[in-house]
Amino acid sequence: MVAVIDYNPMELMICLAARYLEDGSSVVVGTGAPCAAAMLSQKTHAPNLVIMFEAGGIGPLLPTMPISVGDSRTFHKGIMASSMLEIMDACQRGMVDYCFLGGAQIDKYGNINSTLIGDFHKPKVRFPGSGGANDLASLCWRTLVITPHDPRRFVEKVDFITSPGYLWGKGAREAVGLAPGTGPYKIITNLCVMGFDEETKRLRVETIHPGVSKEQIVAATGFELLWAPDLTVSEAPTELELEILRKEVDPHKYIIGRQAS
Amino acid sequence: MVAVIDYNPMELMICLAARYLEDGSSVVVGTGAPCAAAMLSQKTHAPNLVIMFEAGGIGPLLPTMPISVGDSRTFHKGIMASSMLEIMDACQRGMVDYCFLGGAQIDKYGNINSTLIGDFHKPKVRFPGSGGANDLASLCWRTLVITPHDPRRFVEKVDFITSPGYLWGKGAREAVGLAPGTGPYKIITNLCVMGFDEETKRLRVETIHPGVSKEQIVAATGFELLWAPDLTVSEAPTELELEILRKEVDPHKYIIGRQAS
Amino acid sequence: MVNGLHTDETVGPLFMTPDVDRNREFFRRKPRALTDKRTTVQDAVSRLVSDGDYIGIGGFGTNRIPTAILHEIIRQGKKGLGLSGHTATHDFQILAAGGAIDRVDVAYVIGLEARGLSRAARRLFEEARIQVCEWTNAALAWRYRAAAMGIPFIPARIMFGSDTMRYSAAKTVTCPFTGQKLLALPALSPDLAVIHVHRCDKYGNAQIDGISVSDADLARASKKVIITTEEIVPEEVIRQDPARTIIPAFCVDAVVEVKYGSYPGNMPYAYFSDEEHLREWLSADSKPETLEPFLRKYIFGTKDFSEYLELCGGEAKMERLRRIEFLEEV
Amino acid sequence: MVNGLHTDETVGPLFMTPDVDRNREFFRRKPRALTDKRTTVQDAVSRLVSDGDYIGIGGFGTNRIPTAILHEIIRQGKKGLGLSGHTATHDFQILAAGGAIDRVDVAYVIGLEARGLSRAARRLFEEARIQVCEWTNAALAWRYRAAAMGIPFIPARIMFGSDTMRYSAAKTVTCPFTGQKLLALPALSPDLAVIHVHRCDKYGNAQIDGISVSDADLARASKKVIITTEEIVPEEVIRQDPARTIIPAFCVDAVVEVKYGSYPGNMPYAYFSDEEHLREWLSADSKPETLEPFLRKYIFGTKDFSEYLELCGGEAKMERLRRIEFLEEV
Repeated sequence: MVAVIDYNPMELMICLAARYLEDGSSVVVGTGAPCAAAMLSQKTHAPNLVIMFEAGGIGPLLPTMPISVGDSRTFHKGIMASSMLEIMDACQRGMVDYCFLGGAQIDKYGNINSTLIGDFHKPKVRFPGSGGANDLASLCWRTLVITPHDPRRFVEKVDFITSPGYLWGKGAREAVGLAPGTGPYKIITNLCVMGFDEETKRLRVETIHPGVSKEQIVAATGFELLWAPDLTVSEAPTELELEILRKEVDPHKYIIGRQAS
Repeated sequence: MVAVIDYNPMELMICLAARYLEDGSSVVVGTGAPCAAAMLSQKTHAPNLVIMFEAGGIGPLLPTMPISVGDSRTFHKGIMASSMLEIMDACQRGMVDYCFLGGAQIDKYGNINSTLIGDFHKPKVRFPGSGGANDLASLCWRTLVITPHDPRRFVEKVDFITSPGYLWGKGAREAVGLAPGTGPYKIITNLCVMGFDEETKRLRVETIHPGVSKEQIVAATGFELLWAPDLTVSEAPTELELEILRKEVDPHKYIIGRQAS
Repeated sequence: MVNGLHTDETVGPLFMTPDVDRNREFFRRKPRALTDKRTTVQDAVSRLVSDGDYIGIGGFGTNRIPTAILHEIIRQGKKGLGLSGHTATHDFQILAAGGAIDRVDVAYVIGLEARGLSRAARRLFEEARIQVCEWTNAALAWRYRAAAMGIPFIPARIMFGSDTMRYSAAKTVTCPFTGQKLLALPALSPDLAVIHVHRCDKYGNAQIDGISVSDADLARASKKVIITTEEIVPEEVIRQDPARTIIPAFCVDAVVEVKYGSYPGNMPYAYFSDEEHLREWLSADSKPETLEPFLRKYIFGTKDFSEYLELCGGEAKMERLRRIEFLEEV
Repeated sequence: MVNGLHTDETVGPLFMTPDVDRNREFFRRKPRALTDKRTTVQDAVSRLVSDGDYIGIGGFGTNRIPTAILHEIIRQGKKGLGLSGHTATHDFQILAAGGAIDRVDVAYVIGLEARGLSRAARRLFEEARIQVCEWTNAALAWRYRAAAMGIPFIPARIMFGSDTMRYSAAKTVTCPFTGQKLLALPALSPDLAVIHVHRCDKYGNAQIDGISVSDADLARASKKVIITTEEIVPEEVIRQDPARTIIPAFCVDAVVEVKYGSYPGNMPYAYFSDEEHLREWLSADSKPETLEPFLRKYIFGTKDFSEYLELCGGEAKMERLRRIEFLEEV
């Protein structure tokens, strides 16, 4: 008998993301879902996850969700309250395993746009720009993305590559000069989890969330997806994960109270 | 009537050096005579001289003479206890006016050897090497030297250019890539003070110490010296300078008790 | 961008020259003496901010920001400023609202992180009223560092393959040891840096509690530096613990005591950000019709920062934000 | 060197590769977890120092040096070590006396600053028993910084025109913005760094009081790091004031509590250098005949650092050095 556990898509995404963070690894997070995922990870299987924030906070005992990547929560009782370059240098020398990105558009190679829609000199829509996203995507070993899944977001060609995914396919990152062995790792949406095909470096659906159909995913994606041969159903949050997420990580429902799409 | 004041050559050198440090300027000093000169300067005409040590001390209230460029005296009640690169970066971006160097050999262009005598691979005599000397000589605006004057030291050609003076003459520093406007400024010995001829960038005697003859200087120098047209006698230490030097700067006579040659 | 079409060519404008020899000449003349640099916000801005200057702001968007100076810049109607958009959030919002800036090196602007986007700031871009060069947070931080180090560029391994690089003014350089292609980031030496700190002495020797973000490098890279501080402390406090000094006085041109000076932003170990007031800003600047009266009320209608603070709730509000900072309240 | 003959060619050996991709692979596998890393001097040296390793020493010659580890390296008879001679004075003297090193990047070695020169150390050079590459203090410090930043080189404006450059392994590079010639300093990533600090927790999060010299960069640049510390403090002490952390635990491989660990060197705010004992060293190592019994007495004849300290005067001596440090005695 399996207990029926009620959870929302945001909770599922956070729980799935949390499981990818290995114990004893390091991760640069922002605010919101990535931070919740890292906190959940730390309170479940990865107590020795080192959480970093790009403004300088390292290893805080997070008392609550930060509202800014540089607010005082991000280094609350931390092991170090440092500087932006302390974090970026650590990423560049290879000591940071994971980072989380988001964006307005993402293409089939995991390239991400968080800069603008339309023409550079007079954009239809302007977004904040890279911030640290391009840095983290270039330098951390594995980039994770948590994002809503819809066809305006998953597009054949992004209007602007803010942060490099696999660019135009296998070998492209190395060809342009990016550090070997880096790149997007998993894209976690409200419909599925995608990885990357080893040969083509194209997005490939690996697990489909409970109750979601392949057709739904296809309809929500603006390009042709690949499908893993061993396609499975995403593992739902456990009762323990949900309890920790709801009671300890985000008791005020700042994140898990949001719409995931 | 002029009072006859008794002083030794080391005291004279320190007093002369001290006078070159302008109020409101910055200087990187080592231990010994340069540090004594900077302290004396601060206690006389240059209360706002910012004293720095290459290991990281900035603006200390020196309680006594440091024995090492990195000991705790060098940042005692300082305005900053920083790092070596804090100092070197400040030099490189142009914020440090003076530095003091010494060496085993010096040539007519002010090139200094503090590395070795003889062949590089099996030197006859090995010295400590550059330390920060080359850095300071390359980056600070004006390099001062306090040194004994003898023909083994003032040589036609140094065995090894540890720290660049004017290399082979006017324009040479810029030609090799050193920052414009930098270079040796005054060489203060136990016999005279030398500057550099504007056209040839060769050592030129500017003032001769009281009681010293031109012949003595010529005999103590291993190359042909230039002589300033307005050659004068070095101004002897004042009573006040000597009192401060002896009572406040170096009461234990660590430096002023030493032989100057 | 596909394989055959990939190029490392960049097309962004380089607003500030990385000519370190020119910087050296400037820094040569910058006074090193410990002189009393205390002044007022009004004087610091009128004396040290010129129309057309390129400015770097300390802190991180809504954290440890020099709000009083930013308000005064638009109150005095400074124009044509360039800005280093190194996670410039509320700071960018203020300067954009006041129409003070016409060019920006972008790493992160317009947004206030999780709080949403400033529509007034966004309009600058969408109406092409601002010259833009794209960078990243690390790129701008390393550009400060290069200037602080006195070198014209610093190599890095970011931005490759992206349009962020294409619309930047970076160039490539080859490592003479490994043969690797690296990104050369040009030194960035702003005309002026404005930085808010926890405490400093009257000379400008400054301490920052918690993260220093990029302010150590920014202060050293910039030609002029205005420090606002929660508190001016006796010189002895600095000399008691010189390892705490983040910015030495010889980098600093003006010191202004502004208690609560980071409001409505967070000041670590002192007060949290005022989310209510930041929401009011975001809501007001969504339309020119609401922005105008908002600015009139809070900026142009107030004489100085203390009047602004009073309007926002004064000491009672600050006490509440103090309690939030210390986790005594949510 | 005259005009016509000037060349930027360099002939020094590059002992350590600036291959940052190889470093990245190493750092990828380096554990980040906060685990208890406390151990003994003996274990740290036998486990983390291998014959042939290239080592960087923290502090500055006779200030805040990890004496216990240096003694143990020669006590365990480690051989063929390379050394970064970044103002290596008493540290170099110890390793040279023990015959542990066969190659050195020289900025400053042999000398003990104002105290004079170590003749035993000097003999290594004059008898050509050591491979040498010349640098400067800033060059080695910037080389650490490049490695800490994860870039294969950093540009600088030093060493030009000198034989220091000629006998280095630096190369030149052209600034793509200004066209200037710059010196490219290759990243230096020692196999091991050994650093003495004032306090750290059992994980290795370390604080240094006073100047940090180049230790922040050295710890980040090095593949392995041994920290010796005056005191191991509870984790809470670190977390209470995280801006004080100079070296984060994820850089550190071993933590050893060694009270008075910088003796006979100075430990700022704790004890001054023992000038008497340093003179004894300098006098003893002037001749092989006197060095041998000196080493037998102080190093090979002692089990560990505390026996050495006892021989040198123990607590009574340390009390005197404490009084000198605090200016209560000369």
